[in-house]
Amino acid sequence: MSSADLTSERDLPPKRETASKGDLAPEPDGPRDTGMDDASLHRWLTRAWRTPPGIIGALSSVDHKVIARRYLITAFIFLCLGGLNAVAMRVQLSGPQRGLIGPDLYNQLFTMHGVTMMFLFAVPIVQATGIYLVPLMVGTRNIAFPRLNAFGYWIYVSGGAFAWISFLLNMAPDVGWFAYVPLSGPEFSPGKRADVWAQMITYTEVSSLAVAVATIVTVFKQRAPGMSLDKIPLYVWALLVTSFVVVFAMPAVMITSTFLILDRLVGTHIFNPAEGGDALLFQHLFWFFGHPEVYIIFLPATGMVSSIIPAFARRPTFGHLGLVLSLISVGFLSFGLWVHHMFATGLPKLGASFFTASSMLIAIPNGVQIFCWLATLWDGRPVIRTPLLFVFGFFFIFVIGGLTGVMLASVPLDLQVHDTYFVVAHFHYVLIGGSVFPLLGAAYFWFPKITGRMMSERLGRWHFGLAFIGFNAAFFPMHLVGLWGMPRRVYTYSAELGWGNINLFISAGAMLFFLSFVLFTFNLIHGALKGAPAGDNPWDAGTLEWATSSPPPSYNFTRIPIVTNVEPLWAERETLPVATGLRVDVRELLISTVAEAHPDIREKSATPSIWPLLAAIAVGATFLYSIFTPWAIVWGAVPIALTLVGWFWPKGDPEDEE
Amino acid sequence: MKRLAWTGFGTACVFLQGCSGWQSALDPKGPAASELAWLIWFFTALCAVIWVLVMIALATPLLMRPLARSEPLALDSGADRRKLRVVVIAVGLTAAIVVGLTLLSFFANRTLAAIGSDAALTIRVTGHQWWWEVRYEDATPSRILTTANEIHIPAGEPVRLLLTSTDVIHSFWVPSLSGKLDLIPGHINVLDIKADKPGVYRGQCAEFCGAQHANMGTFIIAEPRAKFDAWWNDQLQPAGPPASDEAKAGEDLFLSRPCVMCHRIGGTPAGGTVAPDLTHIASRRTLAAGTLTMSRGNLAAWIADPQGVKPGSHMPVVELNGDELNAIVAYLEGLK
Amino acid sequence: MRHGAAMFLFTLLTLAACQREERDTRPQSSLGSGEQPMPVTTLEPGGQRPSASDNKAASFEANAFHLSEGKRLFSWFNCSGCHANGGGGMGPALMDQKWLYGSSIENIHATIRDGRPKGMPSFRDKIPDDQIWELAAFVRSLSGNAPSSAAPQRNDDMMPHPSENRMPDAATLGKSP
Amino acid sequence: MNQRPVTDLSALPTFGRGPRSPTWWGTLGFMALEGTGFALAAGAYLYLAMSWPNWRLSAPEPNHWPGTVVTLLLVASLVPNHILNRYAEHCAIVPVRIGMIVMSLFGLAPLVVRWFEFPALHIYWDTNAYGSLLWVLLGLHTTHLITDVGDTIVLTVLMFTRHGYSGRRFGDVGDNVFYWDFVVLTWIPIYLLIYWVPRLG
Repeated sequence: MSSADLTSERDLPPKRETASKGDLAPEPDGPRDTGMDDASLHRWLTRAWRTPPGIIGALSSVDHKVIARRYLITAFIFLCLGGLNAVAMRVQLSGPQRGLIGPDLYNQLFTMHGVTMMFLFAVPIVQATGIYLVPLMVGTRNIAFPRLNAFGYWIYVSGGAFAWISFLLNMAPDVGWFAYVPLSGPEFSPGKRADVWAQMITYTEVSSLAVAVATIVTVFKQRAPGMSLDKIPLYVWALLVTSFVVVFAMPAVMITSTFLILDRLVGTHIFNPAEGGDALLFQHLFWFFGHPEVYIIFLPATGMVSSIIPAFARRPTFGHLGLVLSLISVGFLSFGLWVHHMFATGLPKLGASFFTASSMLIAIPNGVQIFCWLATLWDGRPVIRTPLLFVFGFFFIFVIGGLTGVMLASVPLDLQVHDTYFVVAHFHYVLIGGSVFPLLGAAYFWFPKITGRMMSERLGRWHFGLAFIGFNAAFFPMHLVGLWGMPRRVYTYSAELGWGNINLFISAGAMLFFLSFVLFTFNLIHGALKGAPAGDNPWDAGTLEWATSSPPPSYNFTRIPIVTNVEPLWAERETLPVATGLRVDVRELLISTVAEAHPDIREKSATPSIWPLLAAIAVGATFLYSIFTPWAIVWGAVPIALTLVGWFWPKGDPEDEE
Repeated sequence: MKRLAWTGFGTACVFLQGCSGWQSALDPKGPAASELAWLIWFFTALCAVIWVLVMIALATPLLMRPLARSEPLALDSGADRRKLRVVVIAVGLTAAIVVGLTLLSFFANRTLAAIGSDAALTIRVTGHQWWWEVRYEDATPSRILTTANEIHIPAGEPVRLLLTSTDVIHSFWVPSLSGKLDLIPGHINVLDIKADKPGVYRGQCAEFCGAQHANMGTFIIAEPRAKFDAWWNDQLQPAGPPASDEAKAGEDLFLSRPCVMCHRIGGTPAGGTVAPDLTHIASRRTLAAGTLTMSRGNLAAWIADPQGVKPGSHMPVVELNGDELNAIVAYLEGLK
Repeated sequence: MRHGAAMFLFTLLTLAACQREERDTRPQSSLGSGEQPMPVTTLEPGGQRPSASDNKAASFEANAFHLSEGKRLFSWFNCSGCHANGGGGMGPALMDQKWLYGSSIENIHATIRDGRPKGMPSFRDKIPDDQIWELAAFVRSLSGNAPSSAAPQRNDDMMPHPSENRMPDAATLGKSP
Repeated sequence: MNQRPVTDLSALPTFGRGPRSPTWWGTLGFMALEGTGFALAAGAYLYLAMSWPNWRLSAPEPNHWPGTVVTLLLVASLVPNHILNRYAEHCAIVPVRIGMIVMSLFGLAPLVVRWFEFPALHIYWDTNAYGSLLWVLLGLHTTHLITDVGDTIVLTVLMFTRHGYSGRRFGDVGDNVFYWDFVVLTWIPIYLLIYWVPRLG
């Protein structure tokens, strides 16, 4: 990708080169929103910003809300599939020596569970929430690089389909989501299973990186006037930091998986100790991505918590600056502790101790966040609604996960619990407690904004109770069974080890947890069809996304709001200050300065286009083919180049040239 | 509260049955595991206290009067200043605890490192998919002993294990004696272990290593020094002659059928090295790396259908009729 | 159109993947070995494949797992002692297109099972029948006679020659890219 | 919610150059992630070099001349690149067109030499890990080079069409200049790593 790839195709009217020097022609004018009444403003803006009708139109959409909705639904489907994997595994493990699932299938199941949950559910869903909310929260009309964003979605959905179709074909990776060499290497993974892992990872991370760049630029350059750095909502900060972590972490896993497929396909020796390679190099590279990955999933969830708590504690978050600084320091520190995943590989003792210190250090900024949230809640009994219940569940569970994380950071202690069910318990406490519970809270919180309808509060409470009990019943005993010596990733265990009863209990808890998601699905569908109308701001929250209608129109805001406070809607109770002067006949949005968010440029945003989809198909076909031959890259470059030229070539459509 | 109690009850129930395990980090039988168990309990207790404090802090607002505020931005700045003080103190405490725990684990690490500094016995453990090759090193070449899956050690003495692998990464873990350490091709890792008392301690591979990762068990059998030396001497002996006609027939079958391609039996022409050494197989406690207990029936089951017992393992199905199977089992049973 | 292409790709993959990725470790018929449906004699003109082939051939020939198992057994059973990694030594080279006793998997299976004059021993009793099939499939892949998507990749070892999945395709002798 | 207009933006320009434009930031984002990829590949090389006392693993020394020629070409290209940038700032269409052609040629020239650079490594990717990583590093940078040259050529063609004379397009030229600097910048450490670092020990 380079500079020209990122530009929108908009351009000025043709101009003869006789005027080879001097000023460009003045911008052709069109109708402005200044002084226009609401009804005609709505008509003009809808005409400019809507997604075109028809199937081609739908496939061409570049509206961040449309793309985000697709992302959310797709990620939710992958969550269900990954959950079904887990259910199958728990049935197999519910007693010693069960014969329901053999090792060959079981290994594919737990690999698909990990890959699906990490790469196809957790990262995409937090990014998708960001795609939906960030442009609304910063008060702009679309995300930056909307076509890149659409491209990212097509890449993601095809990458996910690729992984799951390979599962149906009995060629799903069976080497764990971490795919350590030599097990995933050329000698010990015959066939194409490990190649599916390698290419699917590289491929889907392209989408993650695209979204990250789009998010960063949206936050840097498209904030509403007045939203200086100190007035950026915490959720947006969280997404910004996350996107930076993505930009610096995801290349590591792409490099790792590329090295792996090179070793497998063209016979390089990067991980072959007999020819100068090293298997541990894989682990270093993988965890350089793998640890920040946890924070990629967790940090946006902290942003959600920071959005939900103020709405129900009826005050701005306590210690806003402290929370921002801890987000940034967590982002930095997350790159300094990958080695704690490798304590059992026999690294030099002193080096390992350094990583103990750095791993424990990250507890401090995380502690700051927890304390600030608690302090926010301490003004009196908050309004208890379902989103807040899930935040309480988050505290209960995540703090346990964080504390067991401190245990894992200790080198000697880790040597006992590493690669046991204790670790399985730990990271489910961190990821489900730290990310899924806030996400569920966020679903109840923002559902009215997305659909215009409320979800059922009664079902929501049942859902919370079931999820909370089911989760703890399923995962708390895993701490114990891990300490009793049960390693991870075993498809069975013998009766004499005495793990039978506790595993039965765990499986029962897992079923309960799964049921809670069935209830949640019902509540989602029921809410979308029959929920009570929500109004613009059902929670009386303070950030900008609540200033527009529910669901928001394609152009987000009739006029660009002006921000005077970190909770702008609380500061401006009567009327919302807005800026005028943008054209309404074309997709014009406001570019502002990075630090102070002064209005700077009126720039045009990209129009709908089918090319991102075509480019994604070209890239996807290349990746698929590259599992079989390295020449795929050469042949695939041609359609990729053609689709990219089609994408970026200016169309000069009349709407733009009037 | 009720659900807490319920969870507590459930975990208490299952807790009781887990203590008897011979593969438990909470049931230490050696200095390293004892140090680690102490560390685990200490960390757990400290973390539990912290967690309870956070939960109290979380529950407090629930017990307060409902919020009186009409406007969210109308804050009580005095209250926020007091809160700031509490938060700063809490962060300070967090930092102090973090430093304390770092130092604690650093010193624990030093204690662990000191355990094997004077180890007299060196054992080379090589991981294979999905069994352990065990080689007792000795200055005298004739005393070098190769066996599989079960590691006899003298009780009360530190023993040095040299860990490596010929295929994929495995991890050696006997929880009641020490923490785990990986076996990585191209690397040799050193793990010192010591069992305080004679006993049998189970362990198993802790790094995912393919199809039969779940059935890659090992045993450490700690014995008094004299008994250990006697065991070593016994193991060095070649296999004795078959005791019965049936066993003799079994030996002939063993040597003329696929068995001989992979396995070694000392004192016979069978010299395969890619599978476990069977010279004294009947003296071991288990078959197929801890998958089955040693018995005539299990031996027969394992030989007749290894892919049913341990699907994906490298032991192929060899077609034998009933008599042939009985003969081979009789022969192997005699290899004490 | 996209739908049709996806369906086409799906079918293609299904057909290609089923054979390649299965990992059967138990003999398909636990009794009665894969007796040859027709005698394979030394008189067979080089490389002619018997017309009625054993159905076992198909399930081993293009299966990645069996091929890699064959590769492992080739080294475990020290075939290299005579055939030196396929390059030949005391025994004939296996990497070229010269087949003294036929190039089909059935021919090679028979060679390993029954032995051949001038030194190739019979492994009839020493190697279970399925493992002989695996070895035979692997030996074919040494000269590029296995689909490259199923042929074994390099070992984590010193590499005397490019791995089997990178051998030029025997059918075209490497003339296509 | 009722609105109260407080400011008017109609006087704002419709495009900006450099850090004022979102495209510049997007380009920077992609540079950051590509740079991370290069750094990690180089890190992998150094990691293996540290792990093996006999690094280069008894491989012959590479012939540095093709690489040096590429380096000189790339460094020399910075001069027309920045002259082009100046013209783009002034929206001077004819010099920009000439400059784009020059830069396309300056992009193609190192690619031609690169063709001879691979054999000059004197080792194949499947010989040993040293060879593998040389090919990976060189391959990564070649991909980088090819994509940017392709990009430059497309933009050059675009500058000759009716779409060329627009502020947005001059901004694109500026971003292309910016990105080319990055292509040159990433090559220097890779060049040193491939040809000179192994000679130090």
